[in-house]
Amino acid sequence: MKRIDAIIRPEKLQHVMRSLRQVGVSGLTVIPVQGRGQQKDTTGVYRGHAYDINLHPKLKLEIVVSDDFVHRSVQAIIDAAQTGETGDGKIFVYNILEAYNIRTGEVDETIDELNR
Amino acid sequence: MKRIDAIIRPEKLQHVMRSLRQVGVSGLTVIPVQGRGQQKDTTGVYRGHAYDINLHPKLKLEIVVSDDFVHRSVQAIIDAAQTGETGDGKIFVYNILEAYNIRTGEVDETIDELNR
Amino acid sequence: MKRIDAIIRPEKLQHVMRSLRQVGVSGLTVIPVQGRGQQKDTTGVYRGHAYDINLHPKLKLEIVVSDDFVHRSVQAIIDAAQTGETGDGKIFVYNILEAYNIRTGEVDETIDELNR
Amino acid sequence: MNTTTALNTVWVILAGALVLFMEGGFSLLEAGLVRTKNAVNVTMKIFVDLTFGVIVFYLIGVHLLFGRDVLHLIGFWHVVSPSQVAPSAFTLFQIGFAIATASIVSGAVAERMKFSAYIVIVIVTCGLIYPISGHWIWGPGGWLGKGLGMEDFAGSAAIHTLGGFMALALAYVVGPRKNRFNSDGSANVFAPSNIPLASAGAFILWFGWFGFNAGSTLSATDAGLSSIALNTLLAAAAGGGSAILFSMYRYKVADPSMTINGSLAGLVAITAGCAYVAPAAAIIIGLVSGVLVILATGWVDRIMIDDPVGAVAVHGVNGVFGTLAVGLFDVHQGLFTTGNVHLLLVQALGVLVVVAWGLSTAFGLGVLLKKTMGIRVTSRSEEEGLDIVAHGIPAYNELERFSDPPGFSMTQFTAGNTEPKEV
Amino acid sequence: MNTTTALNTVWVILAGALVLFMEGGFSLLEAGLVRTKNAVNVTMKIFVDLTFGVIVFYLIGVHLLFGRDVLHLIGFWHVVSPSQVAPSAFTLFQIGFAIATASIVSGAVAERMKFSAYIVIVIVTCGLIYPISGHWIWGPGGWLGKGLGMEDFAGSAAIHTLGGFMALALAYVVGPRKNRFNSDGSANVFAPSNIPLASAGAFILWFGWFGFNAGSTLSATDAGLSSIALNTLLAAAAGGGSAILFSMYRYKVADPSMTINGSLAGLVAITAGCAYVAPAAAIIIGLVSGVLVILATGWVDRIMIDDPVGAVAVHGVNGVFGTLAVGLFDVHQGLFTTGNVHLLLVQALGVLVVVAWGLSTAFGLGVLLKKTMGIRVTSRSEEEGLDIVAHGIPAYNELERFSDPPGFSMTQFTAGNTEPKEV
Amino acid sequence: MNTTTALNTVWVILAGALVLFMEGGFSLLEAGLVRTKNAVNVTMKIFVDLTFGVIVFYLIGVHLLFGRDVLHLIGFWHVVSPSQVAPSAFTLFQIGFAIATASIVSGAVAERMKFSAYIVIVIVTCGLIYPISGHWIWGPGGWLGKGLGMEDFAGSAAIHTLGGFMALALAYVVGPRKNRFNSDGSANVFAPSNIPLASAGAFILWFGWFGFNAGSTLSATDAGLSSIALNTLLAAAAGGGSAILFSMYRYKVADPSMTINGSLAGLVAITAGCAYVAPAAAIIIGLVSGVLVILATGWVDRIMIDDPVGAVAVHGVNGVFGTLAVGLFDVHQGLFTTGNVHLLLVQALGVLVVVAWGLSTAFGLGVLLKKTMGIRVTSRSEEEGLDIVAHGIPAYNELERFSDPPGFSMTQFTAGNTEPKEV
Ligand SMILES: Nc1ncnc2c1ncn2[C@@H]1O[C@H](COP(=O)(O)OP(=O)(O)O)[C@@H](O)[C@H]1O
Ligand SMILES: Nc1ncnc2c1ncn2[C@@H]1O[C@H](COP(=O)(O)OP(=O)(O)O)[C@@H](O)[C@H]1O
Ligand SMILES: Nc1ncnc2c1ncn2[C@@H]1O[C@H](COP(=O)(O)OP(=O)(O)O)[C@@H](O)[C@H]1O
Repeated sequence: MKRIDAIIRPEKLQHVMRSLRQVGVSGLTVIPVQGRGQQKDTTGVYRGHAYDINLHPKLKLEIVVSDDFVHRSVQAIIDAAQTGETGDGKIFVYNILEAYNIRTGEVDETIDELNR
Repeated sequence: MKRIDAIIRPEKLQHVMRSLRQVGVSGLTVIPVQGRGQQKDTTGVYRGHAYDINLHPKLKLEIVVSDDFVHRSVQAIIDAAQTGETGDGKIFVYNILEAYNIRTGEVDETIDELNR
Repeated sequence: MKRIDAIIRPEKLQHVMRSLRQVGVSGLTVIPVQGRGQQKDTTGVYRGHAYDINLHPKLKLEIVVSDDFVHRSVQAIIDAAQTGETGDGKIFVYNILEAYNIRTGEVDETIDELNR
Repeated sequence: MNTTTALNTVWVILAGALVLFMEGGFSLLEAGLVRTKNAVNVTMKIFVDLTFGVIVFYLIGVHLLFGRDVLHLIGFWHVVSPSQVAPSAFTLFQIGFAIATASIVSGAVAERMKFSAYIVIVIVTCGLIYPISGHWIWGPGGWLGKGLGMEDFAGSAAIHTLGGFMALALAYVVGPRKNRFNSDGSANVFAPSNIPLASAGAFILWFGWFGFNAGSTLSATDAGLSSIALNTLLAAAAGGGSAILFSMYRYKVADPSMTINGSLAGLVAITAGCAYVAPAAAIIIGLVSGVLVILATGWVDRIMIDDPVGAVAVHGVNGVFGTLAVGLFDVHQGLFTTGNVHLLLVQALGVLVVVAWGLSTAFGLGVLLKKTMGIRVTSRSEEEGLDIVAHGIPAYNELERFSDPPGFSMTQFTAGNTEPKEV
Repeated sequence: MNTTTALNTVWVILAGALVLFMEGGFSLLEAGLVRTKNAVNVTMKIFVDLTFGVIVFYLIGVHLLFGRDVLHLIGFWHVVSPSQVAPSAFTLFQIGFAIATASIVSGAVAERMKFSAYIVIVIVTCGLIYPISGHWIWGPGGWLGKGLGMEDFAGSAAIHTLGGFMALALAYVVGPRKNRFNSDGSANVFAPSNIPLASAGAFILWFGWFGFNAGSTLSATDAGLSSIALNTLLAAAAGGGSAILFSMYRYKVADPSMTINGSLAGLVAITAGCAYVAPAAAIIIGLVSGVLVILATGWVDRIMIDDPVGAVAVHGVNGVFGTLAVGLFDVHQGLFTTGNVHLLLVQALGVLVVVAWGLSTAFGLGVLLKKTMGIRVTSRSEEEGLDIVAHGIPAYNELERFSDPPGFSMTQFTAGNTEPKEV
Repeated sequence: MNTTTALNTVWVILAGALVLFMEGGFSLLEAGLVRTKNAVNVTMKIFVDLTFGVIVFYLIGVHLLFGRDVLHLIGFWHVVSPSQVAPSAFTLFQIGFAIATASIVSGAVAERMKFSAYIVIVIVTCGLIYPISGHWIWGPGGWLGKGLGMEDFAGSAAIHTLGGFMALALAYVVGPRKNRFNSDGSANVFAPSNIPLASAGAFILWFGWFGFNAGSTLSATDAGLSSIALNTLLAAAAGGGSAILFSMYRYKVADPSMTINGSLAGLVAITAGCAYVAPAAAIIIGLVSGVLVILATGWVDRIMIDDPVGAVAVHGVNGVFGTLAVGLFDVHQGLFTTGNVHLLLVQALGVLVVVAWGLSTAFGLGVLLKKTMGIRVTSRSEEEGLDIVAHGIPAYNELERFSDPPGFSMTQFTAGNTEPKEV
């Protein structure tokens, strides 16, 4: 089982969710974040002072999937979230040691079993 | 050292914190998230349109513990957060490579040492 | 490639970002969190009841760097975020299996390549 | 229309508009003090007051209250309005008073009462409960006011005591919010969602109260008008001030919810006597009420009745105190000012009657609702929050989580194609 | 100054202040209903109404509207103000009306119009469009009002229908927000950012409306003043009430945005007739308008015009309905009350003229702006939100992300050293 | 009471209520402009004005200001109130003015002053500092007003200049917020927490200002009343408008905080002259003040005084400008209108006196407080935010983090069992 972290533009959320659902992934956790990467800073103004807006609002999606879902999930995210301009975001994949379903109290090896 | 991610119902926070404290775990980080899993979508209405509420408010707890605390912590969370209905949440366990305490600047192998 | 999670005091954000930039790290993701560790609880009062404020506002920084940037990044964070009082925060390092740039759709081994 | 009548009418219309604007104050105060997930619901309940409440009081309540007296107990049909002011101005002003009574209740039952049950409560309160006891105090020929000489200038008893004790009974019937009280009787803190909004509500209420009290002259040429307004201000200031000091002494911090409620308590307490007491007495009444509201909040907690906004402590307890205070400080017949105890006894009787009436009618109504349509949402709905359950939308939406892309899941409603909701 | 004139003047000044305070209501209502990233922008647009709009109407508009009549079509220079009130009070009151028209438009074009384009629209609306059609209805010698006897007491047609249909035309020209409509014509839900703020705005609007309608007497001695205020209250209550019931029937929940808009719809609809109809008629008008606003919101969606706050449904549709309703319910010449159809026909003609005038001028102005300075922000700016793009700061800042440490990145502006912005 | 006196009294009471409602505006404005962690604290400081300030001015201040004149320097005991209005109405109205002065100060020292020190400042301001200089300008026999003929109709000098320069001195004594200025003298941006709230505050202030200026006639039959109100509106509109244009020119965006402050600057600047200048002059005064407030904000930053809400620029600088502007534009004795320089010199002297009085008394008081009870919270408290430290609760609570389960950690307070807090 792996965890995929995808940092995307906020306005792409529903596209990404739909795209993921089409490859059979529906469980996920969404976190509003502020991020900084390649995207150019914008300049804000407040009371006569310019300031760098050096953090941009993004959404972070955490998606746990079985090993053989990783690549199609990553592809689904890229397909739905890409605009080609800086600020599109990044995807990182992590290993998971163990997983539990709180409702059933069970430990399982694949997220599908987990979702029973 | 391991990190436990627990996604729980918001109203269970204090129960889980107490339950964890009883097994000797008190450090943790809480993040408000929106999640989607087995829990049925609810239908909202706004200005004459129904919409799917396909993300539900949850809390994500990130808890770093020494290896031999992992299972009792997981059990403590399950005990306190379980209602038996969909939406109870999931627990994931990750490996940690290194850990530092900013205050002391030290690196350590167990979270207990870290908390000195 | 590694991911560094740093939990810091909110007021230290810009110092840490600057410090990181000086060691060549500029990409990062910031998440507002509530945390509990060594820091003493404060006591709040509301309508005649004292309550423990057992969670303190913190910021969590997630920073993905190439392997050889890990230690200087950790040091940079510690330098900028340390006050010496409880509540300064923790740093955890995780392993990353794969990384993608959504804009280019590419997978890469170092975050520098990723940022092209 | 002659100039004096015109002036009276304009005055009463403006005062009435101020009283109606107080609904906005109630809405903000309650939205700020409840938890985020119920902020829409409390606002919507104020809209129920301003819609159902207004119409019902206009069609029925005003006749029962100010209609021709029947047996000193109730009014019948033809509204007897004071001659110096246009009848429709009088009606408008009285509507504002009636719905204020309902709004007092709304806060105490927040976060767990069924929306439909609340609609019924508003209809019965504005249509029956308030007009009947109101007639006793203010109606032409009412047995307490006209009969015994009870003094309740702008309604510490008729509005606030009634609303406050109805709130107590209904909060009791509907039961406390989940997890509010522990098995050992101790209370948990449910943090208020938005204090700047709550205090904005308090400022609006304070502003509107000038209309509430000074407008109750129903005449601009009333020589007491301006000292009524001044007394109102002084009591509110004293109430807020003593609440700040007492909370700093007791809790080591200046508690904002207690400060807000202290000011409101001062306003409630001076409402009966604003036309009858001296400014110095207004200050004393205010000072006492600011302490009283803090003590009373503790009492209400201790009997394990859950009142999220403190309506019982503010309106109930200080309504009683304010009504009694007239018996103490009235410049002509007060105990402290003249040594005469008669008025105080009348006031005490009046308060007892109103408390009994409020508790019993609200309790009866609550139990009836519980047995029939149900008065409380399910435990699951309470956890989810009434905003989603009864109104379909959360109060605050930062995340654009509902903007579904083409063909995703959006369906236009047509009547009938949806599941019944618990409202 | 004699007492009667003084009273009239004080009344009109206070009513005018209430009307101007409605701008605060518009601001909160819109800030609450749009998405977070545009909440500052809608607020700033209200400031444009209160600044540019006020000055332009004072310098130009008021003369075109109330100046000496030329050919029953337009006013010229010398303002003819009613004799019973001070001229400057009259002017102040009329300024409030003019900018309300502009504020109606602001909501419908929210979240995507260029700020500079909006400034031009306000100037043209307050300086030309509104004064001209206003003259026809209210001007000395105007062909609709003085000529044909059209009745529009406080402006269901002159203000609300005009503003509502200008809003429709401009929302059409500027186009819907990105992703608001799907290719199959269905609409997506863009969740409102802050419902407690939106309802606070509604309460302020309701409060101000007492000044709007009752103040239109321009005389405190007008015998109808208080029944105008009462009609206003009853229609608003009925509108909100029927919207609550209809949304509970149709959507199984009591929809807060529809409840707010139902109350406002009742207020809009009674604005023309508040001085001419009986209280029972006011209630009926309100009840209809609460349903109408829900239906109309659906119609506007179906023709794929994107109106984030429902300005077209509230002001446009109910402005038309309210104007026609005078023809039905006028106590002296209404169809239902007297069987006489004449007034209804006049009202219908008046409404047609105003709708046509509003649609055509706004459409023309919109197209002109589109072709010259541009009327819509770039797609990128729309995604980022107008708060940052046009005003440099987000509405809500929880995170201290801008407090740069010494020497980090802060530069004091000096004129000229920055990139041009799209404003 | 005869109709004219009644009308005057009603007018002054309503105007007074509007002025007192401005406190709600101050509260929202400040809560919106400070950082989240201090939003409760600024609101609570407004409650201090409305409680301690009201009582102290009622008990002491009003006598020093309007009592029988002693040596043209101070009033003593018996309040001399204008004959045309009820004395208690006069007192109520004056209370609103006194606490407005204190509220001006509150914003400038936000986010770092000790709450208890602020209470003392309010007491001394309302009880001594303001009444004394106020007597010079407005008191019966005051040396500046009655003596030299200084014109300050509603208090550009007596209220705003005084409050603004007291704010400057106290902001200086208390020192800037941590990290606000860099070692090189440049300033950092501390983002405002909630702009829609801040602008709601501005709308309320604007609304209340009609009471502030037009109410200062203290008579409804004053022929100037309505043109005072119109001038007030025009100056505010012009101030906001020129701030929008100037900020668009200078910063390429329409800065919301500058727009808000521009409108308020227009209001401050017209306050002295609203009864003495022509509408065209009001527009000019407004236009200048909108630019002035932007420039002045920069000056204050450059001298490294930290004024989180811009009180010095809005009230101080524009109070001075507005007072001088009377000397320029007064229709009877202005330099530009009549070529006569006398009044301008008197105004300049008056302004100098008020600036010196405000700076010196506030500086002295600040230093005294610093040396005794302390004026500033600890660095740790400042970082944590005053909401938790001085009031025990954060402004916004989304997370249900305080709802402890049975027996967890909740303890009911009893007096004495807690640690002393820094308040
Ligand atoms: N090295 C990094 N570590 C953590 N998060 C990152 C890193 N680089 C980018 N991000 C996250 O991804 C987001 C988008 O990155 P950005 O570089 O702007 O996109 P793109 O690669 O398309 O230009 C950032 O706002 C940040 O949240
Ligand atoms: N595959 C997943 N990846 C990431 N988060 C998940 C996943 N599945 C569930 N979650 C998180 O767990 C929460 C609860 O899951 P849910 O399936 O509703 O609980 P239950 O298993 O008790 O029915 C979700 O709201 C989401 O935040
Ligand atoms: N065991 C842990 N697991 C997860 N997060 C932790 C843990 N311990 C501390 N933290 C996070 O670090 C923050 C600071 O920790 P704290 O112990 O107060 O700092 P310090 O070590 O400097 O005293 C906490 O608020 C919490 O967010």
